Amino acid sequence: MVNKTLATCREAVANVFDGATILLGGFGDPGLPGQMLEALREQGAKDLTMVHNGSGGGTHALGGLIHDGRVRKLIASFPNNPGGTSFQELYLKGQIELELVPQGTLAERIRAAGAGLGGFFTPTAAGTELAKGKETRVIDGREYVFEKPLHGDFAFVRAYRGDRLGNLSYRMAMRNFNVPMVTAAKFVAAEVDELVPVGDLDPEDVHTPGIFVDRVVEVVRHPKYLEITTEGR
Amino acid sequence: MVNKTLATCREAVANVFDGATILLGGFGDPGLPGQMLEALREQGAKDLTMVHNGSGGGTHALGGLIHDGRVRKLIASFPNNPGGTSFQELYLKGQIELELVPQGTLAERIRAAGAGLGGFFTPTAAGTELAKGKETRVIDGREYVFEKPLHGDFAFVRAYRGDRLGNLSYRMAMRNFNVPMVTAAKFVAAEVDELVPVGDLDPEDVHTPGIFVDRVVEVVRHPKYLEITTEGR
Amino acid sequence: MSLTREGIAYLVACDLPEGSYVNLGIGIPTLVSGFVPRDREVFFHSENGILGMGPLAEPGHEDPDLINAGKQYVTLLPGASVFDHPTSFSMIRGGHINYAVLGALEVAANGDMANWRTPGEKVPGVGGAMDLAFGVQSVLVTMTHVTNKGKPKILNKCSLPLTAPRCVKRIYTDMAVVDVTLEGLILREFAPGLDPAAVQKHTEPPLRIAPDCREMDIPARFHAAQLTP
Amino acid sequence: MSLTREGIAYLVACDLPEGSYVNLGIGIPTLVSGFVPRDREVFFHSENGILGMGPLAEPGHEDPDLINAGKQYVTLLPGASVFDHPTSFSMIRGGHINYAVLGALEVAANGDMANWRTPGEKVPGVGGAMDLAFGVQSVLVTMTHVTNKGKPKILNKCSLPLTAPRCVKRIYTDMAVVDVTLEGLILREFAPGLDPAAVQKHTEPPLRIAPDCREMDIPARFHAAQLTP
Repeated sequence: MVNKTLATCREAVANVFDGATILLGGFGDPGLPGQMLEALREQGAKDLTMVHNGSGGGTHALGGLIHDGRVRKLIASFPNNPGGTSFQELYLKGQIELELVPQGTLAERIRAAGAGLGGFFTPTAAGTELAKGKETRVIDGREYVFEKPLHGDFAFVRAYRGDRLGNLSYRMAMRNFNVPMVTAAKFVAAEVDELVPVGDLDPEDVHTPGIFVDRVVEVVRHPKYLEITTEGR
Repeated sequence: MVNKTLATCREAVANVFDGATILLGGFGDPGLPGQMLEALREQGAKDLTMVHNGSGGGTHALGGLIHDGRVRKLIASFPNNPGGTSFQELYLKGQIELELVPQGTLAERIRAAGAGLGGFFTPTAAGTELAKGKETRVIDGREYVFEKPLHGDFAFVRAYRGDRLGNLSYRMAMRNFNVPMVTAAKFVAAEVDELVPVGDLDPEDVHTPGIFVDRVVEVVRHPKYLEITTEGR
Repeated sequence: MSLTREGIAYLVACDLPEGSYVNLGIGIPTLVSGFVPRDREVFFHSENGILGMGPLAEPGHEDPDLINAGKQYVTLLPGASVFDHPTSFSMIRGGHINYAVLGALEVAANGDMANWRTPGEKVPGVGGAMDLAFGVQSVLVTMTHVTNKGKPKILNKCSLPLTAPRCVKRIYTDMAVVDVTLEGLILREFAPGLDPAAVQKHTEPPLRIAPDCREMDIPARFHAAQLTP
Repeated sequence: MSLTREGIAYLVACDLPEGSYVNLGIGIPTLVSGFVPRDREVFFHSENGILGMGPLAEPGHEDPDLINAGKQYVTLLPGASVFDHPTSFSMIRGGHINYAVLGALEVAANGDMANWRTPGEKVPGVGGAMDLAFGVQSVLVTMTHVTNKGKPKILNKCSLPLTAPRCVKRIYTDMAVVDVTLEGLILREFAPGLDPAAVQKHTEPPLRIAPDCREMDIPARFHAAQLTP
């Protein structure tokens, strides 16, 4: 019998290696795998490249990983979010690298990785500072920038419900980057509020089919692990 | 009050013009807007370019349009489906044009159009007959083919439920090409089994948000309008 | 005379047609939704996957899984939908959203806009600003007409890094409503008590006066004694 | 001796590991799902947006909205999910599907496969064949070992237009199981009553004999008296 469940987030992050690229789900609190992050912080892997919309909050969750000096590089669209003090301090000291990507391009690059595409042309950023050094092309009279897929070694996300086959469903605004991220990494683990028996999720309500997910952990939400809500856009 | 509903498919297809490109939803019967097609057949526009996975069945629905000589060109992945006699007869006489596109590439080109992308690189078909004359590029050691977005002037689809804001939900295997097609055309109309009051569709169960849809028509399913089930892959 | 921040938002809200799909940026734009007439259906989009967003959640009634792109707890209106980031940015980049209402630091006469890098800001961040500016059908800018040092923000050429070239359709400020056209800037409305010359004084590029240019028709509660920095 | 079509499907089914995600083409491949041991969880994918597909629907119990890529009415197993074409082909192209079991007209020694254009076929059609051949982790081919004129289908070089170059991992025929490797074709199993020399006789490229090459262990009900054309 296939069983993708694990008892603890510690087990889910056990194989993260130094230098790994991690796709970190969530936009603000919804979808952010706070307990995976705390487990990762204990686990100890370093020189990480983290892919996330912002830079996390304070000194917990992603902010904590950065604060501990475990992150070599952040790939993000909005690392200057108000709560992101850990990143911002290290960045100003030149101790962490930043790849700044427009939010829609970031989502699309991750999707392209999961979809097996070699890259795409987007109009976003053409002619701006963020397109510097990038290939551009005029297609049907409009200028586009070439963007490559963004793969992860690992993806960690949070969903609302999950089953032992890895099927996930999300509540409200939890889908955000999680839906593409789980398609784009070699190893994918999700923390969920509720583990349900196979068959409880209606086939039409599965937002992430189990094929994309390697491990599922049921966790109890704890406010401590959540990003602060003032993170900003 | 916004009201995207129409009483008849006839009204929904009224503005189709000669030479228009039409994205036609459905894969086999599920999602195929059979009554829109019959209304289009009565409406009379000609020199149409139809985008659909197959070539339809017999002499009704898409097969009927083709049979009537109204279709100048078909963009499809599997026009040789067993029931597609109307297309096949005209094709062998050189009276209809065919652009053959691998099924995944067809879906992705339509999605790219809806997502505002200028094109993408796919590995599919690289080094085969279907990549002849196309730009190719080696990316990270693998060969890819450049594909451009595929826009429609019109998209016609079928969904299960819809509301006056254009929100749609699909049953089972109805989503297929419909989800990307409604994003990729200037005018989009859906026939639905059931028109429901706004608020009846759970926000998490809306598979096509209303922003993508211009018109919704409630129709009674009639087997006559359905493609035959032996159409083949 | 000039307008309050609410006054600028009110002007925008009056212009949003029924049935339009609108993304609101942070700052003045977030105020817009509060001024849409109750009998007019306008659909608000949030980058993080919401269409049909309602007002902010009442304290004590927040749904922890439901925030907007500004990380505020929000509500959904009947007919709303939720979706993932690729879908959300398809709506933006694919030109499905009718209006993006965005704050700006500078707008040029040709519609160039700068709003993502503040002068002196050492940690950059772009969020969805560029996707919106490049993708949405019409970009409406809301801002104070001049900087807090009294310098014009509507310029011949932007000095800050661009968010997108030639993207702005209309500018709403505390002094004026200005259209960006292929023939240059066109003054459509000026704040109560001002006149076109007064607006021009605070605007670097030349303004053409629309044939139907007029004083704003705006309730007195939105009037401000002086420029709101 | 050789195998029935069911016998070929049986061999494939025995090789599919628990937890694998599998797309079945038309023809012999559709028979595979019926032979997966009941206690082994294997997930069947259909291009038109199904994962976790069950058996064909019983007559009278068809759901008109639920067909497979071959346009047959199917059922869903517990844990199934439905989705759109872009997602479905992301599973394929993105390498998430572990196995595609496909019929073929020709396979070359280097793994080139031809299965989309039949000789003499005047109306072309490709469907999802290329996406599967290019995208899925392992392509398993099922076919009769020779054409109905007795000519080999495993060739030095394909004569028909390719579906994809160098994509085939393993070939299951009514005579043999052959692996495609960087070192060439390796014979792993031969049908009951045959020997490696007999298989080689019907195979154009040279076969290397696997050290553990053996006669197939397959129930007698799958034996056929002669080659099934």
